[in-house]
Amino acid sequence: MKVVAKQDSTPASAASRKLVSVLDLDGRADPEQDPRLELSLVKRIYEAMVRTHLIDARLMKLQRQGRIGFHVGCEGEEATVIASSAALREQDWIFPCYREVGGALYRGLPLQSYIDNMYGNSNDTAKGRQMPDHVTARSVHFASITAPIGTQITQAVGFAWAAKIKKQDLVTVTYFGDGATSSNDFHAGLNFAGVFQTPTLFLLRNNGWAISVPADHQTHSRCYADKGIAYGVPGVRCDGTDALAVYAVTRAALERAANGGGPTLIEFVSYRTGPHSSSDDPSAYRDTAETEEQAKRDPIKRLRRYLERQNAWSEADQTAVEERLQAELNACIERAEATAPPSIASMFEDVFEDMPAHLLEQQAECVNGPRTRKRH
Amino acid sequence: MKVVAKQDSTPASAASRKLVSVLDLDGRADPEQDPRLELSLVKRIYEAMVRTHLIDARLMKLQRQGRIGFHVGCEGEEATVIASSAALREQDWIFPCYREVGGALYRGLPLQSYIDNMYGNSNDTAKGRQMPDHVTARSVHFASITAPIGTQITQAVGFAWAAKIKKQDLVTVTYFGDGATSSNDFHAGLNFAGVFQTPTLFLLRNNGWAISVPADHQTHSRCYADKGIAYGVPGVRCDGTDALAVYAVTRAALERAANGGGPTLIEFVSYRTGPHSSSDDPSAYRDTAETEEQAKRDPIKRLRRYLERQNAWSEADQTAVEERLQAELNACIERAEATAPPSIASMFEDVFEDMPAHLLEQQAECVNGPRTRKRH
Amino acid sequence: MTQMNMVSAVNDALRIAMQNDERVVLLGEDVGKLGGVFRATAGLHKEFGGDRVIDTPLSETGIIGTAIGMALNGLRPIPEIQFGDFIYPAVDQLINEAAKYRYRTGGDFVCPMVVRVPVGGGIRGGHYHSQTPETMFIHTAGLKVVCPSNPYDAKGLLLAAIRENDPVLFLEPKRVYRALKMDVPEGSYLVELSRAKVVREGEHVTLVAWGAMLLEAIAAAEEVKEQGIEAEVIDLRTLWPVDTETVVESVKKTGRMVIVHEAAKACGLGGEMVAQICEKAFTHLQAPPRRVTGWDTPFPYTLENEYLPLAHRIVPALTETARY
Amino acid sequence: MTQMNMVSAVNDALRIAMQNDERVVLLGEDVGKLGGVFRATAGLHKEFGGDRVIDTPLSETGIIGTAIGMALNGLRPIPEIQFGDFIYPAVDQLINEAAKYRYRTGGDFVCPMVVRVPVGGGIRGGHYHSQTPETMFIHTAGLKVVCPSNPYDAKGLLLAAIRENDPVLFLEPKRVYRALKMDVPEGSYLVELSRAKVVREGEHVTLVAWGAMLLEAIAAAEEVKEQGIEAEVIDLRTLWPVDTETVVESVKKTGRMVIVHEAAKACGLGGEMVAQICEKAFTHLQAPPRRVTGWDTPFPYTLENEYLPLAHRIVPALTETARY
Ligand SMILES: Cc1ncc(C[n+]2csc(CCOP(=O)(O)OP(=O)(O)O)c2C)c(N)n1
Ligand SMILES: Cc1ncc(C[n+]2csc(CCOP(=O)(O)OP(=O)(O)O)c2C)c(N)n1
Ligand SMILES: [Mg+2]
Ligand SMILES: [Mg+2]
Repeated sequence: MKVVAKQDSTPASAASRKLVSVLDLDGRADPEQDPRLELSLVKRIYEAMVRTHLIDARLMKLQRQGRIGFHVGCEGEEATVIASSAALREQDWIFPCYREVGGALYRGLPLQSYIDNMYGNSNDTAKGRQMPDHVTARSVHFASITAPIGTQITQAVGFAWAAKIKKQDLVTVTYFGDGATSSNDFHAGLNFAGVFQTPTLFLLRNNGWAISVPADHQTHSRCYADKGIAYGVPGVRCDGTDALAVYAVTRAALERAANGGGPTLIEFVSYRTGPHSSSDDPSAYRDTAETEEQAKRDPIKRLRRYLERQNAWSEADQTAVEERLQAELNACIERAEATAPPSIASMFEDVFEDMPAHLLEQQAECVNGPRTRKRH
Repeated sequence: MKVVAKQDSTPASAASRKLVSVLDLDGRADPEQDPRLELSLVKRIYEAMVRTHLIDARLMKLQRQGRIGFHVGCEGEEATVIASSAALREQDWIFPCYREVGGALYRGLPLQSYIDNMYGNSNDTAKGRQMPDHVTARSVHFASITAPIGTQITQAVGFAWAAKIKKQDLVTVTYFGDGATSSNDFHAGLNFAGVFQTPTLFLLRNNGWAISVPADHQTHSRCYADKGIAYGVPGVRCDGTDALAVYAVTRAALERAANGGGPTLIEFVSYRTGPHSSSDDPSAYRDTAETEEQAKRDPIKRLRRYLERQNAWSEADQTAVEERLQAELNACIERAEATAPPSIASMFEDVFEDMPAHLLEQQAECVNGPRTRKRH
Repeated sequence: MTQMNMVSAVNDALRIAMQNDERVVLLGEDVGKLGGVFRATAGLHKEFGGDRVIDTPLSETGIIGTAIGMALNGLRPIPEIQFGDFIYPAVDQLINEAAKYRYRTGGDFVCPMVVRVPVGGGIRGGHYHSQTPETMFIHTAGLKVVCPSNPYDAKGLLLAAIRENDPVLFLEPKRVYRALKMDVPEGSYLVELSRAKVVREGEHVTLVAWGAMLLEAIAAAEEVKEQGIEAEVIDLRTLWPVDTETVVESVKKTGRMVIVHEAAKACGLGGEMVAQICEKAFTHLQAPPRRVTGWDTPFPYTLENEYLPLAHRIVPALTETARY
Repeated sequence: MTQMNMVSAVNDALRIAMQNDERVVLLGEDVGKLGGVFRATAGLHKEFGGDRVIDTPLSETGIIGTAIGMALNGLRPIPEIQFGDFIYPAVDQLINEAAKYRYRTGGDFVCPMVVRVPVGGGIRGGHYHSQTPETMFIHTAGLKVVCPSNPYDAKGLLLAAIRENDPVLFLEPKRVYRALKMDVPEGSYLVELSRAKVVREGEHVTLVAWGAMLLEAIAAAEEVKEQGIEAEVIDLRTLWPVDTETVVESVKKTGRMVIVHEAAKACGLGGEMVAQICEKAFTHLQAPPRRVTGWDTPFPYTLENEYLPLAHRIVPALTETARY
């Protein structure tokens, strides 16, 4: 493994803030930086990136058709999401923001589970209580997605801290955006992680935008990785559209954390090529020229070119994968649409472990009361 | 003015984080660093430091005697508080923490006002609604002291930002402790100041402790001044027990801010030689050896030695000043103790500009209701 | 008169306030170039520039903390919190600072600002895009809380709130944002704060509501009319300081009260109003005053129309109360 | 049995819990070496070490956010918030996260933790060392709120709270901390949550209180006894989910209720209980249920004993209600 996170917290010189990268835009690997991953692993990562991309496209379409209520995807950030998840060990835990469901899928979350969540039906692990894309998946060590920006960051630190106290061999990684660096929990999370040297990776997806606010208006710091200095947490900047660099940098930081070396902040520099979510229209605030320029860094194309250069990928492979994925997706959607919504009684469950008197009363009142004519 | 705040936000090299200092422990000024202030100004600063020190001692005694409820002083930090306040222009505004009442007095707050606040009587500008030491003093551009740690920081930024929008020529300075750097408002305040380049000085009193938590357990950053890097706000470290250095560093940053150069974070390194407040007993958590060692940096003694070296101060001067101050203090205390508590009706005033119906009712109920036998 | 929905009424009020008073500045996440995720500030960045319509970093703490500082320095900031669900990082500044500034400084400093907050359900927002965090602010002495139910009131109340010399939380029900249009006068006019409005007269039962549930209350009132029950519907409009008098007068007439709110039941304004009615009109009560509210669960996604106290839930409360 | 005040009872409960359950960890500002500014954790750092009794940086956001993470990973964190007044920076984590974890994950994740919070007035703490921020947490579905009035209950309730599989806010009335000592059993025992206690029987009027005001309620009950009024005093002990049944049973007997709390009146638990009584015992009410509470102003320093609903204010409410 050639790419090593800076080990100390000395304020970095400008040089050390160079963007770590392996692949050029046409998928040529820099021999100095190439982590030389097994091709089977690279293929797995590549296929997962393609899968995420196809799912995003399809879900956005379903939203436009009014079949689901909302979608937030990771277009342009597939390498950041998938390759970093791929670098984790099974025992490690993810504390996600809302763009990393692809990571849960990579780790084995059944696609059906995710699609059920998009429909908020009775098979949804969140029991239809959260918006689409707010998945929860304990089985793959993937904590619950919420909307409030940043809150997962301190939780990831606490989880890792508990692991340290309990002498568990696990690392937590938490994802968040450039906007989230302004949140209270970013500040508290990095500070606590520094002081208590928790095994936590802070994976900052700098995708250029926080809805309409550009990343260079979010903060006046020279770069986001520099923010680690305030907490004595080493910072690394990495090309987030370069799957091999993402993998290598994450893996190095993970190993360091697992070996008692403490937390790392990694800034993955990429670009949100799509809208913020299905509710957003970026034409109101950014130039399409910028988006087009950035689209050239397409992480999927770059990794595909890398595989092609190794003669490890063909047009036929691509077609086969896409067809398989579409079929899988179709089946899941069909099943999710045929699944009933959660029962009305279930609305009162899981507030507490046992249902207290006032909720029993309210449940009875609701279940036995008249029904609305409004859809659900 | 020799001491200049770093103008850019490049991560500082270790060297640039050297502690800025002018005076050695015996009051000898480093000719390279000496800001060569007029002796009359130095004397004014010195006398204010002595005054603050005497007031602190007396208030602590009154608290022990049960004559006032609480006191929090600035023992060991007199230079940080007074010399920085002295560096401000009249139009500038202070957003204080709770140890900087000396700054308000320096700027002309009548001592009687302060002492009335200590008694929470009807002449208290805060109308007896806050604990002692929670002064408010618009007349000297000194915003209101509150207890919640850090909240004044974002407010100082907002005030300066408004000044910038309104094209007022003023700078805001906000004081806070090492503990407060962990607060949400520190993070938001520095970030907003960086992004909007507000004319704000962040005066961080690193006095070594946040109640029982040592400054090196509060954060893992190499030093507190480094925290500015996260926000692109230049950071300076300054010996906070060295009045001349404090003045020079503050003044330089102030001029920069006033000239559109943006905010500065200044870490004043000193030591809280007393207890956290009258409620605290430091023997539970720190060695007296450390305190004794640190007491050698006594900011008052150092500045006195400086003046003595210039033949600008004598034992007779000292006695005269102390006697004058004690007499002043006695008179204020006597008057404050003779002043009535706020009226019961006043408890319902100032919640809103006009008193709404429910408060009129509650006021009538309270005023016409039975009185407690408990003291107030 | 122009036909406006609530979003355009809010937008119009903001524009007028900014034209008439240069102390008014807007700040918040995405309020500038984008014009807000609900478009309430659309066009204002262009008209008034980035110094007065300010896109901030993603920090509600910073938005409210700096807005307080601006207010202390004589501006009239109108911060936007993008969704009510995201106001919690600002609660310390709102409750410990903005609410108490006048009081704790004996009037030396005041903190006039209008915090605009889109609230409530009905947009399929689930847990985190549907909350109505009014209770904690009503409970906090020193804050005013306003919640319009229609475009006309939204504009007039917002213009009035901006003239207040105290902090006001201005809650905008998202469910109403684009649900209806009505004639709204051009130019400035005020709807006085702390004045409820009897929007439908009736003699059998008093029905109190506000915001998005006002429309449901009216629908329910129309529905029970067929059963011969005439509900007097009161739109509170300002939640605090509340116009107790108007409600008490009505209950003295009807002897009965049903109160409706989206926020969870426990310690909501419903309980407060029941207690006030007991204190001020007990002998007039001919039936137990009744609450129809959001359930004491987090706000669900799929079942939101079962969670909300919509007309179908108000109707039985009305009939049972009227027939008690 | 040992004589203990509330501080030592809390300390004892924490020690027992830590001895019996190694998942229990304490964290907060100054809870370690110093043993807490109220000494509630005194000696525990020495006994259990810095890994289980943790001095944190000054961030309530961080304390609660990391405690949630610890709870998710199987620990039983007991964070301390130094004063109730400083809980607001943690409100986002408490309301949006801790309260909703079980619900939003369909039970996949739970978040057991006991947040210890010294609350209330009576120590000359003024604005910022006297608040009782219970209302917003009662209002939030998914949180339990407990407030003992004496050392025995404090220990038993705390031990019970630590066994809960849901987040509990454990409010400790500072005014009671060292105000009285009583016999407290050694070793472990539980006082069940959500069970109010009739601490004084009476037939004329039900008097509901908790925490520091319970003592004032009892004092007031003793005072009106001289006038022939027998008040039935109920200590709620758990504020949410509240034991409505015990209160309703009592009111069915007495036909009258006075409820007392330190927190401000508007939207406080007083209003909630009045509404519940109206819903469940309306026909039994012979007098308007009445609230005696902190005023709707910020908490003042000098006049704190005029702000608090002490016995002198409870007495007239009792006599007027009983004689109504
Ligand atoms: C506390 C909070 N404030 C505001 C929002 C509304 N909001 C949702 S996403 C978003 C921008 C996030 O930007 P960033 O952190 O860069 O993540 P990205 O969407 O770019 O991945 C905002 C403001 C929120 N969810 N939470
Ligand atoms: C938000 C908040 N949390 C906790 C406290 C209690 N508290 C008062 S002072 C203090 C320590 C402050 O330390 P520091 O910022 O270093 O200032 P210093 O007292 O050393 O000047 C604490 C924890 C508080 N006032 N506000
Ligand atoms: Mg982003
Ligand atoms: Mg300190």
